[in-house]
This record gives sequence, C-alpha cells and structure tokens, in this order.
Amino acid sequence: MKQSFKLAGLAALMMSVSAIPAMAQEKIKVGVIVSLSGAGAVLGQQARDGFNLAVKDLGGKMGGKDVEVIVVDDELKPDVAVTKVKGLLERDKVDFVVGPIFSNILGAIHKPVTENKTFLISPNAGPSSYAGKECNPYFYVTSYQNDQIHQILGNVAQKRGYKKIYLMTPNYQAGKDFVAGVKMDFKGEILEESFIPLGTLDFQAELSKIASMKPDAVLTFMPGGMGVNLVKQYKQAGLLDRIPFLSTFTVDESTLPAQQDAAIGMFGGSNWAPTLDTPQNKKFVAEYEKAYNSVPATYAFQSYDAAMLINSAVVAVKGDLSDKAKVAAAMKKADFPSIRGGFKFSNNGYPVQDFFLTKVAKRADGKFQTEIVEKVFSNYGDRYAKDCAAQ
Amino acid sequence: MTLTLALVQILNGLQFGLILFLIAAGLTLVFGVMDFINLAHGVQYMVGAYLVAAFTAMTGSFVAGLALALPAALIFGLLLEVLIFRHLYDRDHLDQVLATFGVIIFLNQAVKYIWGAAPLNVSIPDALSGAVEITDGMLYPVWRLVIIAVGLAVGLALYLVVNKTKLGMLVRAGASNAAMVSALGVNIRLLFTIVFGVGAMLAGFAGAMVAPILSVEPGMGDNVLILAFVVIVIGGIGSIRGAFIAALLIGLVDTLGRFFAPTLLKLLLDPSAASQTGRAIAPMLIYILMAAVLFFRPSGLFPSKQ
Amino acid sequence: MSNAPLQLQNICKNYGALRVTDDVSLNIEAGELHAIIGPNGAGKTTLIHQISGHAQSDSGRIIFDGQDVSRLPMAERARMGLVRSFQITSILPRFSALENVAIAVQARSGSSFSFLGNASKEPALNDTAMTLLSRFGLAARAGVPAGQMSHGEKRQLEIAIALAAKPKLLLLDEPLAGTSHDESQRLINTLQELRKELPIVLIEHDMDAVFALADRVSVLVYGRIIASGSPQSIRDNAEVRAAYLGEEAA
Amino acid sequence: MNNLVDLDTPASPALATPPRASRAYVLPLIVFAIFALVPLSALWGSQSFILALVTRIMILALAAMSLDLLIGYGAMISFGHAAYVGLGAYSVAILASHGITDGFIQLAVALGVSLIFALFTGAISLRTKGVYFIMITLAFGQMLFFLGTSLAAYGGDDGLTLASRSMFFGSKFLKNDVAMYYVAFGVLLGAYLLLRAIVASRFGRVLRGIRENPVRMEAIGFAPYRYQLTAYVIAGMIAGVSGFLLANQTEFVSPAYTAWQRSGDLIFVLVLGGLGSLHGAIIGAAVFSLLADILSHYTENWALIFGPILILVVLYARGGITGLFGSKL
Repeated sequence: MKQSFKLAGLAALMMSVSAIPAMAQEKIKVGVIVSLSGAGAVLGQQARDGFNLAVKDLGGKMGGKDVEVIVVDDELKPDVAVTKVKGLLERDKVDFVVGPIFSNILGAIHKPVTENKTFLISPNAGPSSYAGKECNPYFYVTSYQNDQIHQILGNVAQKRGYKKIYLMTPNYQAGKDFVAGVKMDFKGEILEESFIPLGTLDFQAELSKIASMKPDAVLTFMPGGMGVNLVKQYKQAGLLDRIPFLSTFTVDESTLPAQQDAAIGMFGGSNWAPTLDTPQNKKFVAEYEKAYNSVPATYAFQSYDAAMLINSAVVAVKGDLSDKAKVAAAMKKADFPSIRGGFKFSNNGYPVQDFFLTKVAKRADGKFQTEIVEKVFSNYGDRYAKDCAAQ
Repeated sequence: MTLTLALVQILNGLQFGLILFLIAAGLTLVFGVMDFINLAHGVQYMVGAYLVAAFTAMTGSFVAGLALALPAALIFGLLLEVLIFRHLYDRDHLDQVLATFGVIIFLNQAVKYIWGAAPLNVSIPDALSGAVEITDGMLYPVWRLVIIAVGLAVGLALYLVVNKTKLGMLVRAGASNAAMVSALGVNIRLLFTIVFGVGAMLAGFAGAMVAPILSVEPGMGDNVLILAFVVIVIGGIGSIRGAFIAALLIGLVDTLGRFFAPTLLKLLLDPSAASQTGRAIAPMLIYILMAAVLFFRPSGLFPSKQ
Repeated sequence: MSNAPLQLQNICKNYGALRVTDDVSLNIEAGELHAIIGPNGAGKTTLIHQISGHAQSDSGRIIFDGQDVSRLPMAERARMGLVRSFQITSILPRFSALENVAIAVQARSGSSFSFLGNASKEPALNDTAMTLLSRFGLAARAGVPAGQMSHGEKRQLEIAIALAAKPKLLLLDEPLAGTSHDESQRLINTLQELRKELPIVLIEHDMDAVFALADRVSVLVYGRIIASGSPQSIRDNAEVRAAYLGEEAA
Repeated sequence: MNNLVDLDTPASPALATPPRASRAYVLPLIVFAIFALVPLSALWGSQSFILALVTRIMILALAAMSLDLLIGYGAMISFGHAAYVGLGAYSVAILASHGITDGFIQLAVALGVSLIFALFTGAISLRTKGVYFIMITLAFGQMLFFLGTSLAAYGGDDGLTLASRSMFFGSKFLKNDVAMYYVAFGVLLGAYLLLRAIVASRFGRVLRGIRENPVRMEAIGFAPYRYQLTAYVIAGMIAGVSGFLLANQTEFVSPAYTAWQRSGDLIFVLVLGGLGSLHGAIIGAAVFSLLADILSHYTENWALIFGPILILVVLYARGGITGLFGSKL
C-alpha cells in the first residue's frame, strides 16, 4: 500500500512540472536560453545580465505591458537545450526567445522555436546556415554573421602586408568558418591551418611549432577558456614581442580578467568596444559596470540590443502580438537606438553595421578592456543575404 | 631545425606527463591501498588551483600563495575524507563512484558560486614568467622548466619514501594486501588518512603549479581526472613506479601524436586527408594505447596485486 | 597404455619462485575413492586446481576420459564430467538452494543460450534438482537462499551441485572442513554411497574419514607424492609417519 | 533470521520462486500506467513540453535499463555505454543526411552497428576485470567520441540537425509528438518485457549466476566469457535503439551524446533507481530528470543541492529508490 502512496507522490511530482504557471498572457514573456554552466558560463552570464539591464532600463515594461524574463541554462548540451526550449515554448508560452551563445546550440533550437512561430533573437551566434536559403522570418541576429568578424583579421593582415601567416582554431564548424572568413581578404601564404581539438588547454606544442616556423603573424579564433590559456601561454613562450597576435573571440572583456597583462597589445576584430563613442554606449557601459562590477563584453551589449529590438517591435504593434506578420515587419525595421549607433537588418534578419579592429589596454582603474584602433568595414552586410528569398 | 623542434616537443610531452604524474600518484595510492575509487580527485586539483589563485591575490605573492595553498589543500582533502570518503571505504566501487561524482557536481558549482564562472588569473614572479632561448629562435617558458624540475623532484621523493621508509613499506604492503597490513596491528585508519592527505595535497599541488599557465575555472579537473585514471590503469593500480612511467608515456604519446600524426600520415595520404585523419586520430591515441596495454596486460604494466 | 579415467603425468605448478606441485604423477582408477593427504601447504588444493583447470599447469599432462585436457579451461573440463567442489564453500548465495542445483542441471541439459521461458519454472530441471536435494536431506530447505543456510547444509549443497553437473569423476576439496560431528557423519555416509557410483578424488584432513572411505591414499609433501597405496600400507609407511602422520599422532 | 525465511519456504519445487514475486509486478505496473496516462496532461495545457520531457525520460530509461542488464545482472560496470546511444543516433542522422529516411532501415543499421561495435569492443574488454573493465570500456567510448568530433561531413563537434524524423511505411506520423511519445513508450515497454524474460530465462540465470560467483559457474561448466559477451551485445543493441529514439526526439545528434559524462549519467540514473530490478532504471531516470528540471527552474545553483542529494542517496539509501520501496514491503 505504502508504495502506491510513494508513487502517487512521484506522479504528483511529474504533474507539478506542468503546473508551474501558464497564466493568462497579460504580460510580455521572454525566455532567455544561454549557457550558464560548463565552459561557456561566463558568456551566458554576460548575455543574461545585459538583457536584464535593458529590461530594468525599460522600467520592466514593453509597450505598456509588464515583462517577465525566464532564464534557462542550456548546459551547453544541444539535447538539453531542445527540452529546455520546449519548456519555454509550451509551458511558459513565451513570446520571444533570446539565445543562445553557441552556434551548435542554435542548430538544435532554431527549428523548434521557429516552427512554433515564436521569434528567436540570437545575441551572439550568427552562423551562415540560417543567413542564406534557410533564412527565416522568425529569426533575428543582433550580433553579426560569424564570417564577418573573421574577415576583419584577414583584411587587416592583407593591408599590413603580412606575407605568411599561421592560422589556429578549434576543430569544429565555427573554426572552419574562421579559416574561410580570413581567406576572403587575405591573399598571402598560409603556413598552416592548425585545427586544435575542442577543449585543448595546453598549447605549448603548438607554440613551439609557431616559434620554429616564424610566421609574420598568428591569426586565431579560440573562444572561452581555450583562449585564456592560449594568451597566457603565448606571452610566456616569449612570442608576444616577436609575432603579432590577431584574434577573434579570444581576448575580450569576458576573458581579460583571467588574461590580464598577458593580453595587452593583442588585436581583435569586433563590431563594438566599450570605448565606442555613442551616448547610448557610454550610458550602457557605466550602468553595466555599476550593476555587475565587471566590464561588459560584446555578449552583454548584443543582448541589451536584443531587448531593445523586442521593445521596439512590441511598441510598434501596441502590445498586440497576435498578428505575427505585423510583429515580424516591426522587428525587421530595427527601429531602436542601438548601442553601436548605426544598425539595420538585411533581408535575412542579420545586421548591417560597422566593424573595427580593437586592441587590449589597461585602464586607469586597473581593469582591462578592448579599445578601437580603426574602422575596417562600414555599413557592412553579410554575403549570404542575397540567397535569402525573404524581401 | 626540425630536430630541435622534435626535442622541444619531447620536453613538452615530458612536462605534461609530469603534471599527470603529480595527479595520478595520489589517485593510484588511494585506489591501491584503500581500494577506493575517488572521482573527486580531479576537483582536488581544481581546488588547489583556486586556492593558490585566492591566496596569491590576497598576499600579492605567488610564493606566499603557494605556501598557504598547500596546507589548505591538505586540510580540505582531510575534511572531505572525514566527512564523506571515510564512510565509503567498505562500500562497493559503484557506491564510491556515485558519491564522489556527487562531490564533483557540488564542488564545481561551489567554486563557481564563490569565485564566479569567469576564469581567474594567477601571476607568477617576473623572473619565472619569461622564456629562455634554447637554440636559435627556439624559446622555452621558464615556468615549464620549473614544473619539470619540481615534477622530477616529487617523483624522486615519492620513490624514496615508498621504497626506503617504514611508512612506504606499509603503503606497498597495503597496496598488495590490505587485510594483511591490518592483521599486523598497524593502525590502518591512520595509514589511510595519511595516504589520502598526501594524495589530496599532491593533486592540489599539481593544480597550483599549472594555475599560472592554464585558466583556473570551474570544471577544470574533470578531463584531467579521466587522464589520471588512464595513467593509473596503464601503470597498474597501486604502483607509483607504474604511474610515473605511464604518465610520461601518456604525456609523450599525446604531445608527439598531435605533432607527428598529421606529418606521418602525409606520407601515406594526400595532405588534406592526412591532416583530417591526423586530427581525428591524435586525441584517440592515448585511449588506443590504454586499450592495447590492457589487451596484452589486463592488469596494467606493473600490477601490484598478486 | 593405462585406461584409468584420470591420469596425471609429471605435472608441475610454480607461483613465482615457489614450486607448489612438483612432478606429480598419479592414476585414478575406475571405481576407486582416492584420498590425497598431506600437511598444510603441501600443494593439495593447487593440485585440485590444476586437475579441474582452475589453474593451468606449467608442465606435464592431464588425461581425462582418454583425452588430453591439460590446456582446456575449467568450464570445458567440467562439461566433460570432471567436476569439483571447493575448500572454501562456493555457492550462489542469493540463489535458492533449489536454483543452485537446478542451474547445475541446466549446465548439462540443453543449451543455455535460450533467452525466453522462465528457467526457474522448468519442471525437468527442478525435478532433477529436487531429487538431488532430497538425497542430501535438503528438500525442506529448497527455497532458502543458499547464503542463509548453515555451514553443514552448504557443504551438502555443494556436493549436490557437483553431482547435478553429471560428473564422471568427482574432485572433493576438504568437504568436511568446518563441519560439526553430526554433519561430518552425514557427509561421510553420503560419500559412502557416492563412491559406489563414480571415482572420487578426495582431499581431507580428517584422518578417520580418510581411512574409513579411501580405497587408496596418496601422500603429498612439499608438492611431491612421497607414497601411494592402500590405507593400511600408508599407515605402516615409516616415511609417511615421519613426515606427516607422526606429527598427527604426537 | 533463518527461521523467518523458513516460514516462506515452499515444500514443492513448483513454488520455488518466492511467493512475493507477484507483488514485484506492482511497482512496474504503476510506473507504466503513469507513463501511459501522461499524454492526458493535455488537460492542463502545456502538452508538448510534458511530452518532450517524459519522452526524454523514457529514452534515458531505456538506455539505463539496458545498462542494468550489464551492471545489475552481469556485474559488468561499463563506463562507455553512452557510445551505443551515439551509434544509434548517428545511424539515423547520417542516413537521413543521405536521404534515407525510412525508419526500418535506420533502425536496422542502428542495431547492426551497435551489434558490431559491442561484439568487437566487448570481446576485448571482457578480457579484463574490475576497474580495468570500467576503464577499457571508457576508452572505447572516448574513441567513438573523438571519431564523432572528427566527422566533418556530419557536423563534427557541432553535431547535425535532422531534416525530419524517421518515416515508417512512408508515413511521417512520428512528427506528431504524441505519436513519438507512444513509440518511445512502446519500445520501453517492449524492452522491459524482453529484458524481464531474458533475466528469467536459462541465459539470464547463467548471467546472474556469474554475477554471484563466476568460479562456481565455471566449475559446473559455464564459461562466463561467452555469456557476458552475449549480454554485452544485447545491452549495446538496446542502447542503440535508445539512440535511434533520441535522435528522432531531439531531431539533432552530436558527439556529446557519447561523452564520458553521459555514460556516467547512465550509471548514476541506474544506481539512483536501484540496480538489478529493471524498473529501477526507469524510476531513476524519471527522478533524475524531474529533479534536475525542477531544481534548475528554481535556482541556477541547482547543482549545490543535487550533489549532496546524490551523496546522501549513496550513504543512506542503499539499493536506490526501489530499495526504499522494497524495504517497506
């Protein structure tokens, strides 16, 4: 008998999952799905904090309605992300999903979200896969198309007249995109396309090889903890003074607290930096630092912009989200003051914007940040948009 | 030039192997003497790194940070032993795996909760943070040379303790036959605690030594743990000598494999296929090595139990 | 050419530098109960391990039922009918007594690569097992998990298991070890009956039992057979008395 | 103690199985009844989410249950069981990416590949014992993981999104989440009944005997290796089927499916639920997933609660959750 009670308890537990409220839609509900555990946790936290900051700046309201933000952790596991996002869609019945950080997670959640006719706004991942033929009216990107950032490096390397360069990237799709992006504008010799197993923490063997090959520059894409290690070890190997280091997603405000002095003088490609001179940006950086006691990185600002984008659409349709086509049209207008200044969408929902070369510097208060060196591209859209049927 | 590079790569493999040895030494002793599978050994490595980061930041000196971190790692290890692990010694392996897995989950989250998800920085004295020129243009980081020296020193010290002292004799006896040791009237509980404490401190020490070169972040012990298990299984559980040889073997195979596999394959395949295959094979090499060793020697290279 | 069912020819076994059995040659004839005695550490159990295949001999040959089984694993020798018991009780503790015996019956009747049908409900297996249990006075204990039986019952059960595996020759390693007087008596009675059915190799420390049961006795000292013969001749053998029985008598 | 048990001892061999056996069916019956009724949660609204969550639970349960055959009945602690989930999942994804979407073909390939991999790696692994077996199975799992990350044509590390779920008889009915749910349910029930039958069969009895005392089993003529290898292959194939289902449910595959952490999760689920009962794996999967889901809904730091729960279960709830039920009977 007793076991039946216990099982009844189990069943109740199961049902209670469904009972977590699905209230009437008086509010605007936004689900934020980012990586809050595992290797990408700090990036996810920046994105979450940036979004929350925007909602706070909006007074917790969009188009006169209260905003409810539901944050979930995708654990950097695609199958977990699918279940979590279904929870957001079906249980919480969110109107918008913001996320994720990593493109492999996007690959897993893009289909369930857009098929559910819910708007998906990526605050970071911008793979080519959804920019061309597979573009979707429910999908928007507030960051960039990934290739563009990498293209900056190739462009700069070409302009500086480097003859032979060394490429280094994790061995996965985004790494291959990096190589392709660099090759768009760089025409010199590529000594080596070194693909590193994902999760590698010790680069000493690689660095020895670089030292022996003596390239004009090292171009790399090494996100997260891998980048932290690479940068520290690059300096320790004595290479920083000898071979210029150009990178994407390797030295930014999310990794600088760990890299510190080792990263000073390293170059990066970006669509923004904390020093970008717009009034919105000055306010954003000051507020963010005050609220979270750290310097924001691109993830935070792009996520802030995602919130502002949603707000602009909600305001445009006066809080009535029932007509999806109208909302989509309002989204595509991107009628909001982006932190980066000039911003609009291509027909594929990816941004058209300026891109910069940045450099790491130490601030007067002892914190580290990236600073803009020069503008590389102006009002630059991605090359896949022409394949997108949507107009 | 290529020969120099090969030599440098061997040095790299050696250094990686010695770090693995520092971690694996404690694991193999704890496993061998107490028959206790401690998955939480990897988080002790992580805790060591975090402690040195915290104490270095607090004192402003890496040496002082290390001096404080080592006893702290020891105390932390003993605390875990008293609170949790002690109750698991006479349980079966599955229970041990599970409970220590719980410790991993908890501690990974706990360090994130305390220190944040972002990687921490540990700076070392300037004299040790640079590089020395080995040959023309080939630089080698000083800190890595320090790691090699320290690793060899610890290896030697462990060898002497295990082979030349009474404590070492008890440890060896315990590894081959624990029941006999307790029958001899030795305070087995105390022996266990000492072995466990030393093991935990060595893992913490390894974490502290790599903190300046690797990012100190939650979960940094997880993959190292698996490698440490590979090492002790290849070496033979309970054998310090086996752990030493296996750790160097793994360090060299892994480092040189990544370096040479694509190059060697280019002799057989066209360049793009070679680098593709090489990339795929390189990380598998140590597991292939382990499977091969166990195929021919199902109890590792130096089995300590008869 | 002897046609003794079990022939040991010059078998040896070393553990490291220690030679445990040394050039042992012995024929077990049809219908005999052959006891092997010797002081502790003489290598008796190792010899049983070698014969049964639990340990492989370093040299020498073992002929069973006309075949060279020297290199065969234990399971294969068991299937040929060379079945043993263990010095330290070896049963399946969480299985019932009946299932312990039934699974041994199963080993010799039909394939065990059968994935459907409830094995514990096969009448053919259970009936045979039950008959064997009854023979050892364990019928009333059929459903008890073997691990919960008394020591004497376990010793009985182990012999029942061995018999269920249809032996052509039985190797018994100290079946009386640790049993009470009553239990011993019962086991001795059982063995008296069994010896009529098949040849038995018996290792035993209880000399009364050995001399009551054995047709022939071999004495193993330091891994070598120093004497072999009828119980009476062994009793009278001066060398044996010196090496072994003398101590016992003293 | 003996006397207490003695009271239950049947006099005739026909009753040799304990009289409580019939009651042992109560727990699994209730579990499956709950699963069968879950789709009715549509009455509460949020159907698709519940369906997705419980479908995932059932798929996890299937893999953990197959592992129970190894650990709970065969005393083979495999630390590489997630490899088979990955093999099954990749069979679906790779075939689908080449336009072969027929579910029967995909399933046959999933089974075939799992069989071959299990036969090959099992034949080698079973030469070792104890912790060496744990580690060698881990090694094979890791090899497969790295193989997956190097499959550039099929997404490498990023994984691969399925264009659509498998088709059966040319129909896309699996696209419907309720259909997907009941397929998973049916497979789980089928596998449960199959495994129940196997552990009770002659083969299963030998396997259990080997778990109890391998030397005794050898001494009556059973060579453990052949039986353990067969069980290893069966378990691998069932886990392969769970991979087939997982790929269809998430419409996504990735090398992460075969990572060692996933193998660890499977062991954890199994021990949490209780070893050697089959339905323990199901209950473990349900509690594990629901607990993680609920805790993570309330706090980001759910692992701070989850870890200690695990330790406490091991220290104080031996036999897992089914053990708790059992002790009250």
